[in-house]
Amino acid sequence: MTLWLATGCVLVAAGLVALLLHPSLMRKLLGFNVMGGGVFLVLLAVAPRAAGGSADPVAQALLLTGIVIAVAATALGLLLARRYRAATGRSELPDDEAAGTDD
Amino acid sequence: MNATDAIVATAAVALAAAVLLARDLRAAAMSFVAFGLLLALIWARLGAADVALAEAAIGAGVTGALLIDAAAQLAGPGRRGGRGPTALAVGLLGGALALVLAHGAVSLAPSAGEASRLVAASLDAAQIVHPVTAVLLSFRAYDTLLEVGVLLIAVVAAQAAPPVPRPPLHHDPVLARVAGVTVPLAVLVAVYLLWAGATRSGGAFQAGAVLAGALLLARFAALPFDPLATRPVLRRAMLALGLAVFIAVALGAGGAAGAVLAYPAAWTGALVLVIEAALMLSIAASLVALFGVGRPQ
Amino acid sequence: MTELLPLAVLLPLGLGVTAFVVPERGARALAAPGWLAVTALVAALAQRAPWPQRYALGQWPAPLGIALHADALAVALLVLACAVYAAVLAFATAYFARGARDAALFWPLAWLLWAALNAAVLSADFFNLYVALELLTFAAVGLAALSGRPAALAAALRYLLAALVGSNVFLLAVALAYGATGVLALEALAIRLQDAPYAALAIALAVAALALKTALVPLHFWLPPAHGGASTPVSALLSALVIKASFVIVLRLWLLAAPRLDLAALGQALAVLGAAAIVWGSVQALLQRKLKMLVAYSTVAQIGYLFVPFAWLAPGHPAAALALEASVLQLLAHGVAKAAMFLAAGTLVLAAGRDDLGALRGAAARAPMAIFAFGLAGASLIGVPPTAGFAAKWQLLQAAATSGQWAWVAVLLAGGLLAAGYVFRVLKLAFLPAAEATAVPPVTSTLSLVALLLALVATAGGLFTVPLLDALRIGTLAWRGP
Amino acid sequence: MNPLDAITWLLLAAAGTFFTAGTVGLLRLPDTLTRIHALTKADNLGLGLAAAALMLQAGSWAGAGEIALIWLLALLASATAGYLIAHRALDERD
Repeated sequence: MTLWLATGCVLVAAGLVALLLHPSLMRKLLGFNVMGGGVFLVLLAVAPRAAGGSADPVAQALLLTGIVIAVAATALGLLLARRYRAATGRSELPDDEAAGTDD
Repeated sequence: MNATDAIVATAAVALAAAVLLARDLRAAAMSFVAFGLLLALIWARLGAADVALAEAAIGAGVTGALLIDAAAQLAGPGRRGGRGPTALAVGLLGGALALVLAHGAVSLAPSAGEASRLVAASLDAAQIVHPVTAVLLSFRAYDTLLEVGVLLIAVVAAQAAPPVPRPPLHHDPVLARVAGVTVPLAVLVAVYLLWAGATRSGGAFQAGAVLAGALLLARFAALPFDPLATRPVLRRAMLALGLAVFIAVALGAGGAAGAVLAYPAAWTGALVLVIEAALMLSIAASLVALFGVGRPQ
Repeated sequence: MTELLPLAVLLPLGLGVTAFVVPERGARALAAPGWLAVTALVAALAQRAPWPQRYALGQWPAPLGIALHADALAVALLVLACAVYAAVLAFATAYFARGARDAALFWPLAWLLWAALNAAVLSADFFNLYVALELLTFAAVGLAALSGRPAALAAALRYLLAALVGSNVFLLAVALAYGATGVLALEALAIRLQDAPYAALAIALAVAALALKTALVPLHFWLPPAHGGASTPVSALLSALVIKASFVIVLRLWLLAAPRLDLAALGQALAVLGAAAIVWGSVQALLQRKLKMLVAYSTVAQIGYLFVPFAWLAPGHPAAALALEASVLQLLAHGVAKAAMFLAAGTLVLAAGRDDLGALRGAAARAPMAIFAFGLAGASLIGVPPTAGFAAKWQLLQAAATSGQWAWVAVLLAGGLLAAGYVFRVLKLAFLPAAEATAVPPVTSTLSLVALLLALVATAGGLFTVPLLDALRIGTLAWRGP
Repeated sequence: MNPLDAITWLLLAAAGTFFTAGTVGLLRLPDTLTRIHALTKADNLGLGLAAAALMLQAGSWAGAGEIALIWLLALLASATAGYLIAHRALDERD
């Protein structure tokens, strides 16, 4: 389990850094998904072990819910990003937050 | 820890690096599909068969397809990486977080696992054989209900902007022939996954993702099979069906059983199947809607 | 009849589904009866003292199942939502053109957002809180993107990405807590977390994620464009309610899940950030050139008042009860006042034809009711007696005095002065004569009237502080821990 | 090691060789069309060998049949994908 925990933590950190630092919208969403995978891995690795080698059913149910929410978030983010790109030609958000409010 | 686990874990980290550092977006998206499949393998190794199925169908499959589809449109000149000092600070912060987390998580005393012990002890009372299905649709059905709400909101929210025009899809005879075989097969697999969910791994979400794949393939191949090509009101009704049925059962059956989201014992199996079938249809319709693929011309 | 608890979530959820399926005409007609139904339900629930009331969904007792938990804090937010929705739904009926695309999306998203708010404040399960927060985030992002204009899309994307960071961090906290204790129900967690190493890490991660979703300085960067750039009814919902729900979850974790942990350092940090938010947000509000951005930065500042009480929110602290009351009063006062202010500001923008402070000249003559509403709401934000805002700030001053920490008093006074600065800046412009003859079509008086009624509620609210606190019996909310 | 296991190992090793060759081809070959060769031919053969190895270990005829079915579907998918990519590549070349 230690191995999976360590792997999960590395994925969380790597995904988080990409999500925060990358200017490109799509790369931010990729970072979100990698980070999410890491969180899921941590969750399953720390969850209690059920008898018979199968994983804890509660943790499995949580992960299933998390996976569906992640795909919904990714799809929504990509659609908004594509529409933003189509409208402005940009695939990154402007640096200046105030610039975001100019019509 | 054994050697196979170590190889899989290393590969997962390497693929994550490929996803995050790939030079072009399409390569990053393709790497993500591989990353998702590797995660599915990890879930299988950890004994989480349901999660492995969902990850393969939804995490790698649907998310991967969405990413590859968007990569072409979102590629841009774009700067790479962050701005010097910020990048360094965030990078250090990320590394520190990983260390603290890993240390914290490793030093967790293994818990008694009270919730999962209760699940095992209550399966008979819940009248559901498969523990994961019992958690999803009985013990923690409320989570699932709200999660279906999340999916519906994503579909509604996605309509907030005018659709992006896409290049028209061309009719392709080879694709149409292959799709003619695989689409019915995929529908069959979806129904099987739904049915299997009652007793073993599978369920509405995995089935819905497979069904969505079938619908999209049918649309790409311009097959005459497109249940979503109907009047807007009916299309919206199909998107909302899962949540509507879930709420109706939560209140209706709950009224009979004495509590919201409880099932009358004799009806549990049938009601769970009704909810799951409605969920499968709405999940498939939602995923197709989130793809934003129009009808071929 | 504790069935009222789940119904408070399922009813607006069902209304959202209905409003999504039927055409816009039907959804619009649903607004009044839908609001009445939800409000009747909340009113019935609010009568059901003694709190807290619990409900085990599916008859599975926690920690196997998920429990809903209605205490004074939750009921306060449920009631606030009813009040704000009354104004926002009425405003929206006049604001959105019939059959317009943004209107067709506003109705379902508004109901779904209401369901999400109620779900978030009623949940007593760590993972279920995560799902409820996602519901809230998605609805809020959809509403922020409603107009479909590039600026709104950019703001919605920035909001979504920030919220997703928060979601993942929150889920990480859930994972650590579940691994340490094997349960997810908050009260069961509270018992087991005290022996768990790194329990404080799980709580701290969750609080950090929620601080991001509540836009506490320095994690506020996403808020001004999202709140300032949205359609006016949406701005009101986002600023008055959405950030309050994530704040209520902070309090919920603090009081229900972590009463036995020593979180004094974390509490101090939140309070200091709160003080920073008051100063930074107010100064930024003074520097804005657009009215709705000014109001959005004022929200950044007012969020600070929610967090300052954490300086004293520790078990056994003499000022703890006062601090809790201050937080809850501020929650209610800012909710009503900020909704009124955004509705007034949106009306003023419509009347001026563009969102620019310079265009406000002459507004007092053009839209006197809206300016009056803006002024009244502003008085509550500044903390002028007898407004609800005054009651909240007075409670906060008392907490500071009780603990003998006078530095906080200076921050509170500075915050009041700065708020007076940005409110009077707007009023001064409005009373100047109009620079040029504007050819903007007159705005329907319904909009101003709704804003004014809500502003009057904010103003009069302070007069009912004592009965309100009695009704809420916040003192009994305090710790059941050692 | 019994003979069945030995054959399984042999098949897996062969599968690994073909996958490696296919991947090297994908990375090294000059254009889309030749890369598709590497993928569809070498990888399909590799997958077939791996499937055969697993079928030996399946323990039941039904299990072996399922693996065979999966291999057939993968073949169909990769052949179609190869065709579509080639088509697109030719379109772009024009």
